[in-house]
Amino acid sequence: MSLLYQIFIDPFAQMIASPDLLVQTIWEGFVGGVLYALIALGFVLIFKASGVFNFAQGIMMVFAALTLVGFHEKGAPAFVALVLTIGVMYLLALGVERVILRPLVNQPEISLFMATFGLTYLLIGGGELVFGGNPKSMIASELYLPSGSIDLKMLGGTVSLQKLDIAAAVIALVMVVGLGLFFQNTRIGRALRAVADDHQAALSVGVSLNQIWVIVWFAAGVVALATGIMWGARSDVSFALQIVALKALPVLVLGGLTSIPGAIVGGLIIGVGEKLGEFYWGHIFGGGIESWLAYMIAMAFLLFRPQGLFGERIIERV
Amino acid sequence: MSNKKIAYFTGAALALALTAPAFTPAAAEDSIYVPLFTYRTGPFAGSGTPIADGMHDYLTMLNLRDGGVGGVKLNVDECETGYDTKKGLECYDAVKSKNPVIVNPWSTGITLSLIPKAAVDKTPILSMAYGLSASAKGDVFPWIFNPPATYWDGTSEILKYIAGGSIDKLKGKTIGYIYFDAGFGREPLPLFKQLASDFGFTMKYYPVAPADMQNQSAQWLDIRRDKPDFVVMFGWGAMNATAVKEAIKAGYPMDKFVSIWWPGEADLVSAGDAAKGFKTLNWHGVGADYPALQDIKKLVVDAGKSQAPKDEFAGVLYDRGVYNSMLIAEAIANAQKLSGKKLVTGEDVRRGLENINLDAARFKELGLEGFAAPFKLSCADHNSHSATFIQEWDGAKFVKVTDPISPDSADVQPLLDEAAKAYAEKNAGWPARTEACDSKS
Amino acid sequence: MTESGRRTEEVLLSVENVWLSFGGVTAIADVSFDILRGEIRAIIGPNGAGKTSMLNVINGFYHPQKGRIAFQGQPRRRMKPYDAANQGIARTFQNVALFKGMTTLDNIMTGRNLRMKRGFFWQALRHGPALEEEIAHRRYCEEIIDFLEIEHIRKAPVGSLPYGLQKRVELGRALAMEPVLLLLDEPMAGMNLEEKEDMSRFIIDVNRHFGATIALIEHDMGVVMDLANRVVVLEYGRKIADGAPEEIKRDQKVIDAYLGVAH
Amino acid sequence: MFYREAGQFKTSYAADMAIFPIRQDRIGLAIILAIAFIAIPATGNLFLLDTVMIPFLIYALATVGLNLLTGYCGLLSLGVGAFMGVGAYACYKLTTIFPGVNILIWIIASGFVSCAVGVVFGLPSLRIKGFYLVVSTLAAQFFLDWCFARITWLYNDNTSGAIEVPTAKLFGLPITGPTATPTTRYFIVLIFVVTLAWIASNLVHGRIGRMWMAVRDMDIAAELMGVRLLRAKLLAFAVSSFYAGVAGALMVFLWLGAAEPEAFNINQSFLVLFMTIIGGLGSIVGAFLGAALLHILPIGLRALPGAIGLSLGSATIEQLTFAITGALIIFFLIVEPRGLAQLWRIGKQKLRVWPFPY
Repeated sequence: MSLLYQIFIDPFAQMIASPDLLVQTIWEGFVGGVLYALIALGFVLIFKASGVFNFAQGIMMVFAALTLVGFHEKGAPAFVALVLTIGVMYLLALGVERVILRPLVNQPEISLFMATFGLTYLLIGGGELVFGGNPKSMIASELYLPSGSIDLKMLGGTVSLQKLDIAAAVIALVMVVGLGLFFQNTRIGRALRAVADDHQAALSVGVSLNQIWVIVWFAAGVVALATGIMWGARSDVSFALQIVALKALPVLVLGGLTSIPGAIVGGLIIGVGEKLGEFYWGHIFGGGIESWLAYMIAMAFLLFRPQGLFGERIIERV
Repeated sequence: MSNKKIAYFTGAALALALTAPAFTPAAAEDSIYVPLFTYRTGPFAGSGTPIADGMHDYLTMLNLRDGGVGGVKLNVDECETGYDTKKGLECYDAVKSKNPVIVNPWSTGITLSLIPKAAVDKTPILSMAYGLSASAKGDVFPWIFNPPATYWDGTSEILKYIAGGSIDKLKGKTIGYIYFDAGFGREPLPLFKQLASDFGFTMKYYPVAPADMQNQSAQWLDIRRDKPDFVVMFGWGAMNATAVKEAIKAGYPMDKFVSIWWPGEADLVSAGDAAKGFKTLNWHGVGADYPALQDIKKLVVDAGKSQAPKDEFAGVLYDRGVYNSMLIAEAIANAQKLSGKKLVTGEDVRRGLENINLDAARFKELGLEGFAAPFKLSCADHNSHSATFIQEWDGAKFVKVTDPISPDSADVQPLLDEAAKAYAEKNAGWPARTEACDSKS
Repeated sequence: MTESGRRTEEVLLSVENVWLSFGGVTAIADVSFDILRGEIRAIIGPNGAGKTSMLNVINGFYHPQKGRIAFQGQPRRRMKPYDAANQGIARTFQNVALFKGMTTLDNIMTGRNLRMKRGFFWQALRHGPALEEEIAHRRYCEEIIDFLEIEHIRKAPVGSLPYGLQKRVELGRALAMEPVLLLLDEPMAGMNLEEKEDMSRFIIDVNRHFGATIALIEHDMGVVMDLANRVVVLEYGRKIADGAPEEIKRDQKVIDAYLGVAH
Repeated sequence: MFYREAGQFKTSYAADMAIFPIRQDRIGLAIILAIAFIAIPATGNLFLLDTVMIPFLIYALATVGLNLLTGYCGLLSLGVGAFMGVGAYACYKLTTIFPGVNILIWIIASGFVSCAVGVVFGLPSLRIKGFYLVVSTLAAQFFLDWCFARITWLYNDNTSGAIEVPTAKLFGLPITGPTATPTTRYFIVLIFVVTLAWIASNLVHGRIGRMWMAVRDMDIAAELMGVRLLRAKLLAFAVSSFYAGVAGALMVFLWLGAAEPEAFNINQSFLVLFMTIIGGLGSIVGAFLGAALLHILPIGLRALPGAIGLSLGSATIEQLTFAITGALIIFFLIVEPRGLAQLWRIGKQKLRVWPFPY
């Protein structure tokens, strides 16, 4: 009985009792969600264009951030380092296209999936080899990222919004809009959507697959860099982040593997959902439920929409 | 095409075959083999690297300065565990054949796996202030040593500190405990429960799953809600830095935030001034103003024989590594005295450890005057339950702010005995101590 | 026209006033017809007439919103494909639906799935009863393989086989189920003349020797006229004609709707 | 050339359906078993037994299990690690509750426990397909991980939060715990693995295997041929989890000797999945090849610099190992996307027709 009370009444009582905390929780979840969404966005870009389930997206985030900090440590001014890192991500995209995609085109998707696991190992090993294993602090101030927080006196309490988190949200928004426009209004963007719909058809109208792949992997790399900077600034840049990046999977699946808005909406649902769950219900089960809640939420959604919220509907014909 | 495939395949097979002989490494005869289990990779490298450097550099210094210990070179050999139990066991099996005289697992998980093996393989295990608290009891765990203090000692010391003297002052207060949700972080839970009921304060638990080490906003929201009077932390690796940042975000007062002895400078620099007032336990000096550390600087670091970057030299965790190696060397020295042999075995070193007696004079001899409080081990007591002091982050470095605080043995000891008994019972056929005791005490 | 050996007057399957629609789109509208035990029944009609949907309804893959279906005299409500298979309804598919990763033999052996009764335990040991059973069914499948003249590709993975052969293997897989009613969805689509002749021969033999009642969808009117005892014609999901081939040939509606359009 | 089937005429279907129809294969298998049962223990090299062979066999077992699910039934799973954990914890509880009963029985029993859990988490597989299914198995992974850490009953409220292995005896010979010799433990693991691998290959060569492959290749057609999809998939989950469970129990009781929840974390699941895919989906031999490549190769790489007198920092070696392993994964996939097992087949085919190309 008391358990039922704890589960069904107490949390809501708390929400009403201290709305400021509720808002704070939702905000925290929102920001977390934005970052999940950004990782998921990288997944989607690549999956749309090359049908590759790119497991390495999480690592690309850490790798990009490490590279950035690494260059800075080696003495490059912040923005030079930024440019250099973007260059590295481009080279990475080129390499992936040459070494992995080209030889493996038209192979079973599971093999490509596996290849990205290989890429993950390669990036972890290589990254630590070059930049060392211990965590580095993100050069947030050098990149003119705001620090400190805005404390709003409201709802009989304070809600403090980290300026950094606000920046993260804004940047995420900009990237999504930017990518959206890019795919809607540029030749390459249209070509990419053509490829996404039908490889053969795209080839027949003279779209170069290889070129497209390089572009999407590069785009994914840049998204990864942005995510890495944001998350790196919130905690530190280390390969431990790769575990956080796994949270992008439920987001991705929830949104539907091929949908950019899906990635965003999914990210927000997961982010806010898991924070609320942990904060108001977690302690009932001894805390830490955040580690699996996201997956359970995603699974629950899938049971009703197996193709995800925005994924193309799967029609079974014979 | 597929002809090529076969070629590739046989090529790879050959590569495998080539590596085969590497499985059985030979042992050097004229030196004492001291393996160091370290981790400079993986999510915990941040904490592991400086410790590894400290351990490695001190022993290297001994080799360069005194030609080892008692005139015998130490064959120092690092094995990378990545803080992963399986890799740790792999390391253990790899070094076993080279008859190591001592093993430092540097992971509670690895320690737990090795504890049963130690007695069988006749290799003492030095888990310095980590591992199984109960293993402090030498009569049950003759082969395991965890000086100078157990996690339970540390916990009680933190509580005494925040209570401002004796724990009963905490009555009616609320203590938050944010911990790394693995063996290491769970170790103090029984003590907290016990003391909370004995002294009438409330505990709030905030476990941090290893997967969410760098994603703690939920825990800190809870802390904002529960408003505990103090927050105690058992964190490791990337968890510490993240916790400090989240604490700042959550506006939790730093001077009420006390940690066990594992955070290092690296965990706080990124937070900088905002982390002022953050406190941790410690039992040894920080910095390089000791003859021994000067020797390390001169002979090892400046000679480019160390992997430690300049800014990490002689930090908290680096010096802890040094302390750890100092114990190893001391144990070997004792072993040589007791056995009269130059090339000592694990058996001898076990006795050496039980006879460790580091008084102020001895520290001076070692060139570490005032580096740490004197302590001695015995056959019954493999820990010494030493007092540890509180150090505070001043925005750039840690500064000692209290005198050593002794553990609340009255409450800890019974739990310890109980736990040791329970362990022996659970592991059916746990051998009773047969090892002779030759310490004068 | 061929004189089918085993044709009887017993109604094997009856379809009465069946309606099927997806969302707004009506695939089958108020169609009724029956299939007699032992006959070869053709379902024809222009593309999108709802032929395949009709087969899917018959073997329970789709569930009609309205109407009754009775198989071997038992009326059925929503039935699962499994039950249909269990009652002896087998089929082949418009675009070959073989198990690409498996060999010809394994594909055909899958058809015996429902008739293999040995449980997990014996399967795990693969000795005694399980092995005997396996061999017994292997023997039956070998007969089918002989009959379809595909011995040479017995152990070949079907994915690599030419289209014509795949169609044959698929027929074999359906036959392995010893079907009472065999549904063939365009068995000759995309075949050249010889292949069509072979396939026609197989269909007739299946009907005669294996005694299976056959319902087939086919576009090649020549083939249909030769093989079928009776023909039902669908257009836009409605039945526009039903009867013996020569009646159908002469039926004005059909000529307009179908032949007219087709040629 | 020695590898010829010429002159080996099969006079019965039984012979033709044998799992190793070619005589040379049977001889080869005999030789491998001889090496495994006689040669390797004979070396008595502790490192070889403890660090190379025992883990390799245990991983191979888990990989065989996952291969039944992913390779044969086509269901992608990232929850193996957790199911291994279920096996381990179940075995621990059983041995501590009923210490009287022989541990080998409990190892098998714990397989069934994990089997039950596997079925529960297999249920969504009827609706959720392909990569989408990954998330439900990940849910299993993280949820179970959480249970191992949070439900203190599972580890008898140990202060250490870990499960320890008591010494158990078989005919007076210690088979678990510190006093059990590597050789003893190796033999026990070997017997488990050989038996279960044999059973697995029986399953996949019979009706059940065909049923699974049918579901994998075209589930709709399979359904229309009278395969009950949910049953087939759940059976696959059950068997696969059983194998994982036994592997997990073996891992803790005959290899690690103690374990924290971390031992069954997501990386474990990844590792086993890699082994499955690299080894080759839908091949039992592949499972062993994959496990060998991904477990033994890194050990070799780590030992290599020392062996050739190259002095590198332990960390550097570790990082190189990571990078090289990654590169090799990609390399092997490019050489043969269908995994090592496919290379194996091609190789045998070549031998069969040697010296002719076809």
